[in-house]
Amino acid sequence: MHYLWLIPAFPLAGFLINGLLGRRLPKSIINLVAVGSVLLSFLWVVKTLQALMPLESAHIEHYFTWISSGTLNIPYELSVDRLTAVMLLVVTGIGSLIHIYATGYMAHEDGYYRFFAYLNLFMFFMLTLVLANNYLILFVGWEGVGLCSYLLIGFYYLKHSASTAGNKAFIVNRIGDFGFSIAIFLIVATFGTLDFPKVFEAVKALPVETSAGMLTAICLLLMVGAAGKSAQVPLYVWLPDAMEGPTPVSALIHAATMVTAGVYMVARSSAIFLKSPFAMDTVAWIGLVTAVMAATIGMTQNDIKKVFAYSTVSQLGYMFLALGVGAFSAGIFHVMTHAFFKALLFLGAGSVIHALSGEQDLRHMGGLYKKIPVTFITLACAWVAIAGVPPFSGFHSKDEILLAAHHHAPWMYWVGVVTAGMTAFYVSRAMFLCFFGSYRGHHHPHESPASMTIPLGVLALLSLGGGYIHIPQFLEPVFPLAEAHHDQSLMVISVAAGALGIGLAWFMYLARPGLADSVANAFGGLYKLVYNKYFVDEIYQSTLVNPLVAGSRTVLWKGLDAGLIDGIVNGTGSASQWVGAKCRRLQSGNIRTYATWVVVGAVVLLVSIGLASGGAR
Amino acid sequence: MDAILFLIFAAIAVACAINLVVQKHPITSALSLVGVMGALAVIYLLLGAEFIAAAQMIVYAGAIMVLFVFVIMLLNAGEEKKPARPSWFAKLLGIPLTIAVLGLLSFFVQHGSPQSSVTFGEYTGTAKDVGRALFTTYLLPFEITSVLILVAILGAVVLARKEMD
Amino acid sequence: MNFFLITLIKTGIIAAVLMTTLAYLQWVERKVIAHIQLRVGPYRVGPHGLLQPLADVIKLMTKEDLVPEHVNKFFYIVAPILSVALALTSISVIPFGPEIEVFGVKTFMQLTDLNIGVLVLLAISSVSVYGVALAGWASNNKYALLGALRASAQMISYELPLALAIASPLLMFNSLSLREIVDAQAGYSFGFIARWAVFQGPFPQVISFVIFMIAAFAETNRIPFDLPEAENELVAGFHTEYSSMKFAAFFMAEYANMVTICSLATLLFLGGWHPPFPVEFGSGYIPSALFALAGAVALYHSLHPARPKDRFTLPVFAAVFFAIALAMAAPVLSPILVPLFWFASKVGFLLFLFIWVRGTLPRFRYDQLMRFAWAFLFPVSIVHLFATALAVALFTK
Amino acid sequence: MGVMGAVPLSWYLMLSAILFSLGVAGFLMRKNLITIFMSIELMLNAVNLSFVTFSRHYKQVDGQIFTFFVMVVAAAEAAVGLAIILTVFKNRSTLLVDDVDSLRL
Repeated sequence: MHYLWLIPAFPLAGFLINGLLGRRLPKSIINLVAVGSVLLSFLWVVKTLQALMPLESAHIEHYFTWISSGTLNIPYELSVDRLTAVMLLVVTGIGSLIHIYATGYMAHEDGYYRFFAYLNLFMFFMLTLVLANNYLILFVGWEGVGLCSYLLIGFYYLKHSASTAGNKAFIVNRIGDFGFSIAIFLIVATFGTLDFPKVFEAVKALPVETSAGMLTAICLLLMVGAAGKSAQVPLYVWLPDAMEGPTPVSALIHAATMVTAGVYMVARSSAIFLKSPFAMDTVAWIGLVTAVMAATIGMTQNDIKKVFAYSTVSQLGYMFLALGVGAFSAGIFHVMTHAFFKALLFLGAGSVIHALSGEQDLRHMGGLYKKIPVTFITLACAWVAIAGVPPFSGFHSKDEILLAAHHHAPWMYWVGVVTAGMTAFYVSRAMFLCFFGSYRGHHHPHESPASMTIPLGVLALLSLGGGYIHIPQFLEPVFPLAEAHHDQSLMVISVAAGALGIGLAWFMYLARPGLADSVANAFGGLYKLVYNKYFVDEIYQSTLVNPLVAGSRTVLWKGLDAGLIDGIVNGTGSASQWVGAKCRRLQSGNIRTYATWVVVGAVVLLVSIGLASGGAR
Repeated sequence: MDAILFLIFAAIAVACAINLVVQKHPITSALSLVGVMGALAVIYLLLGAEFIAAAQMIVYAGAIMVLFVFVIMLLNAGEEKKPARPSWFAKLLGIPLTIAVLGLLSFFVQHGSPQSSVTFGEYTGTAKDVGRALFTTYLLPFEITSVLILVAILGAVVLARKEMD
Repeated sequence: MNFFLITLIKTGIIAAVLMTTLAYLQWVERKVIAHIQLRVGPYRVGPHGLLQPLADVIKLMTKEDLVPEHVNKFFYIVAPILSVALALTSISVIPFGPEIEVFGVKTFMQLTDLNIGVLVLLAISSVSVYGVALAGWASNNKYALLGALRASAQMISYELPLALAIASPLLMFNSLSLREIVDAQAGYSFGFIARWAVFQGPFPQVISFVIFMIAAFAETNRIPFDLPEAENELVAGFHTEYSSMKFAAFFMAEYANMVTICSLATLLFLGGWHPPFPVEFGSGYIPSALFALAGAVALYHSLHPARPKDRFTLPVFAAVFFAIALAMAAPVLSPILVPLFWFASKVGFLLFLFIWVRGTLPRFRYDQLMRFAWAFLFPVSIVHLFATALAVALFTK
Repeated sequence: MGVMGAVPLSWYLMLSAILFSLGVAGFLMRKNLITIFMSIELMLNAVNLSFVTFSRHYKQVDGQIFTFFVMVVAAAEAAVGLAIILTVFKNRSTLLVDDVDSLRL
């Protein structure tokens, strides 16, 4: 027993304290509770992992039987294996950093305690999700983080755009969760259990040819869920809008942790996926498409957070590509490094926005590197990391993925390389527009407080050196390592792509300012298309949302509800009225009449008894 | 001897009961009911239920019926008058229903009753037996009845209070 | 048939004795009250008015028995009969002495020994309300009705403390048969303290005895609880409209009830016919000694020159007393008479108490009476009952 | 005492039946609230009689216990019922059930 349950318990306690009493507590206490709880769980994670190392096989703790119905028996179990360990460290570590950052960032917001209560609640659910030892508990965490993301996106619930963005995120996630839940049902139906070890054992035992169909179905449905949660085509639309939330939220939930839940889930289910090549290909395809699409969009956006949001989407696409080509460990590796530099990017962006007191548009920035040097330096680390400049973290993980892709199918590698170039381009673009050139804004920038810059520093170090925490070896007991033939040429090519992207950005936005616009004009139609995100939202609106709304209005509301259900209700009412009108004749109000009725009843009873007992012997 | 006693007191009981029904004046009915109860008490004695016999006298004749007599005196209820809207239904079915009940019951008694007979003094359910049964087997019902009584007292008090003002 | 014969004889004896007692009880009452009020009381009819009861009986019998116009005839006549009948019935279960042997026939000094005697007494006393209530109602007279309502309400109210007070000794002796109860009080603790209920451990029944006596006063509608007959507010209460024998019936009923209730008290609390101290200390000689003393006193007074009238009567009394003393001492009769004496003396003392109280205490107000019953006597008796039950449960094997 | 010594059980039951029917008769034919109430009590008594009879037949005390409970309930019932009757009389100054019919439509 290592009291795994304490890990999620700490944030839960924090949530309860802040949520229930926060209104009355002073900010210092709220900070203490919020940050302290997450730090505690981080420390507990570290301690537990030290105690458990080397974690060759999963360590499972059984607490109680949650559901026991017939043959289906769902225990409340938490488990830790190396995969979980990585996720735990990432979630709690980055989580605590971002909490610290948030204390500075949110300092002047109202609803302070509410914010941290939600944040702690999110941590609780995320940790439950990661620690779960069966699909149901994982699903609980899954839904929980969805809820928190909804709450936090809509944190500024007075802003209409914020609340609609929250709803959008929630509804789109519903679609994914729908698929996920059906997948769970199918798993129960096929394997009669939801515990990971049992399920995976059973899968290994299954003969491929007979059960391929069912397994593929399960995998695809799981992938639907993952696509919803991890913002993959076609369900990625909610993530960019989710940037309405406070920046720490974007960093924690929509960059570092929650959106990787899908990746984690698929990796966790690798045993099943490996049985279904078709599903694997689908995953890879989805990942690739998402990566390219989001990258292209990212190149044209002007809102700094939007840029990073699309970059997140495309990076997630990368991860799914990795999963799809069977390099699960590489995918998780990228999850970690991406968590580092993307969190850093967002926090940095947050710091910039903070410095410009709310300005998010790149066109109103520039030349900030001397005004807010710390932010600049830290962001620069993230930049090089994501652009895949060796030897920084992004380079390693991306390289792993691309290698695996090439080994799977060379053309995927090439697409990946192009995407890498685009990635480098848009990040550099954002950096140049933001920090170099002349200041185009009208606020008076000021450096952020230490509570914000210190986490930036830590994350900067991580994103620089994170690549040397070589996850694939570490994950070997979980995912058998694909034979790694390090092809120098491939590596060089990808690096070159990255360099090219940076260079292009430099040329377009620093060397020849104004060139960008002319390019945009040159490819007017294409630019419009990309700038408007391929009109995906509009297409969804017209093809899905409007028909649905109209249908509900006419058929469900007017037809079913008003017509049928109300009809039944009113019908019951009037029918009983009619019956009553007939029966009230009996209600003569005369006691002796009632008495007579009583005696009549008694006589009838006696007679029937007499008949029943057949004249009583 | 038993038979004679039984017949005497059964006759008294029936006579009093008939008197109860036919007499027009409530207090007469009340006292004939007391008579029924007295006769029944003696019959209980014949059946060897001495405690119940005493309880019959104390509770029924001594308490409940006194209450009735009080109320009758208090309301100074006189002879029955003709009601404004008599229940034709009851008038119509009263006698036939009564006869039906009597017939059915006697039918059951004739065919259904066990063929045993009672001789005085060969068995007595003494107060000890009753008490033992009451406080062991039937303890819970006993306690519940005590609660019932309490509630009844409250109800009576409330109603009477309302009646006062 | 033997059984019937004996019962018949017993009934005859008891009836005769009881009637005389009732008649003379009234004479005693008048005498005692008179002496309390420093009067002489009845003195004319016979020596010391000894024949007064006889005269009264004759008067009541010969008086015109009028039935008012407006009364409900049937109940008007039934009521007194009912009350006196019930009052006399209750005597039948009361034992006066131990088992005796007369002419080789062993029998109890008691009409019937029911093993639910106490319950029967309670039942009768609870039914005897009807006599009063009916009388009042049938008289069709507002004073009578009010008196009747008061009387019955009061009797019902005081029945609870009475019953609860009775329950305590029953708990101690765990029996309902009066005879067994008395037997349970035989003997002496430490050799000299009589094991009467009022003295007997584990829980001497003094309190319940007091409660019982108070309730008894109320039950019999005696002063200080005689509101039904509060002449200054309702003339004569429920028997306002009655005269001659019917009136006498109510009177007899009242006295009979007094006797019954006093004997009940004696049996339950004062050890029935058991002497207050053991025979070893010569309790057997007390009766004859007393009567001898009485005779001596009578003789002495007869020699007193200032009382010429008594010169003949008192010696007669003396002779009677001496005769009784001899009878008490006689070995044949003493086993019968001595217990009887003790029983009679205890009952007599209680009756004297009744009369005494009547001579001295004022009357309650009606609401006080009721509040006393419900708000004080009832709770006290319940608590006492619990205490007794606890003591019995703890100290008796 | 000889032939007449034993009384057949059915006699007691018959008596109970007769009393019950008389109660029913009063229940149906009398118009005075109090009398009707008393008829109900009569029926209760009849039932008690059969209870006691059967307890005698099975030589078990349970039937008497039931009778006891019936008495208790009857006492409670009488207390409340009579209070109700008093209130009814206060409000309508009549005891005739047929005239207490304001629930009539």
